[in-house]
Amino acid sequence: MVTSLVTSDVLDPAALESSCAAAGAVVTFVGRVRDHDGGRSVQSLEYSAHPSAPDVLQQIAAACAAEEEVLALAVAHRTGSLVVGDVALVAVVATAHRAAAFAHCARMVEQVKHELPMWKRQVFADGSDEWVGSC
Amino acid sequence: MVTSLVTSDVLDPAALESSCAAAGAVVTFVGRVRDHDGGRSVQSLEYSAHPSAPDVLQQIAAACAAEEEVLALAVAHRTGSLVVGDVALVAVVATAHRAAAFAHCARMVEQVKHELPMWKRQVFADGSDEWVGSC
Amino acid sequence: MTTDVTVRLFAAAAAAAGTTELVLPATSLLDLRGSLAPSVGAVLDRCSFLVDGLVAHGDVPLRAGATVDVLPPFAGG
Amino acid sequence: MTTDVTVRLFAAAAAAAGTTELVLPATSLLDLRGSLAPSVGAVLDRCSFLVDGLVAHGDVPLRAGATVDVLPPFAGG
Repeated sequence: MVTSLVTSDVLDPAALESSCAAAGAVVTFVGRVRDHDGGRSVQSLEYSAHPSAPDVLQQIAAACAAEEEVLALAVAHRTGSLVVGDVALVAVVATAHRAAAFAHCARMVEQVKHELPMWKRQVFADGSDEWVGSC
Repeated sequence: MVTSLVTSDVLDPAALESSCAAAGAVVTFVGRVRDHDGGRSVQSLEYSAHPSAPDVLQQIAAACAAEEEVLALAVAHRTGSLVVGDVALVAVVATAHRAAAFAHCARMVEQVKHELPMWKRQVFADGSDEWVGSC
Repeated sequence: MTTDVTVRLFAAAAAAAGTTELVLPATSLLDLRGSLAPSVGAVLDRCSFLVDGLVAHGDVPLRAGATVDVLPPFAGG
Repeated sequence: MTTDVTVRLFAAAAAAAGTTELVLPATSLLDLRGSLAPSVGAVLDRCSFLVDGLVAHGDVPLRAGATVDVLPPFAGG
């Protein structure tokens, strides 16, 4: 089972984890909107995706799924307006043994961070905002 | 929030994950009963715990919680009779940033494997059984 | 003969330019970057570019009617 | 004067001995291990020991009435 999803709907980590359940070791990463960044208080944020984002995420998922140890995986990224505590990214990797699950899940999250054409605008408590990484 | 639990009740990964939700990065490990071990087909298994297991698990949890980056964690180990697919171990670590969450969760799982006084008896499809690691 | 290309701007690049799409004359990516610099500003130097959906490394010629995407640094997760 | 200690056996050690508890005379852990060897068998060499709840490293003297736990290799997770 391989799932990749770019969606403005609320992400459900438990459902994604369950989609990878038939295996020995399942490692799940959940990234939630933090209430601070670089010492500033974050109020809300907005993710916007390039039209190619679903394809890129699917390629990342397919590359991970092609690894010998990987039995199932799911990766999903939220878009649109999020508030503190909302789930932005979920990545799940199932393998027979635990070390591979940790390693592949961490690697897939890194790939999403670096390769997925997705942008994040943070709105701070003082009303100012910034596109993360762009200034 | 720090939770440690040795229980014969069914484990709920989603509930344990939610108990650590107020943070940037949450990594969850779920260990399920595999249908095979060393090439043999596993039918069921039984975990039995030494009476000190809850205390040992609490100490493992407390040591992890004392790490600077760790914001919340939960660790739970099932005991009693389990069948293939049942959740045996759940470990959740929340931190502000992802690398620490992966590292601490993986380390806590290793500690549980090596330090928790818990034993596993596997029953194979051919009716034979073995205490894992004892023969 | 027109040499216009369609430029799609995203995120910080769109915010800086005040628009998500422009049509500009350009025969190379370097040429186009020169035209974009005044409106897009500092973030342009941190952007990567897609020409007709493919990543462009360095300068490349642009055909008339090409679509160029201007991508600020990714910040998913 | 009695030198009996209480021995609690777990998992593979209990399965081999056919019981979870024994009372045996012993004045040291090494002494006790000699008494247990015939009934517990090969797994005894892979076991660790708690004496009154504390991990015993190597040989230790045993007080009368002590409780000794015989712990096969852990296999949680």
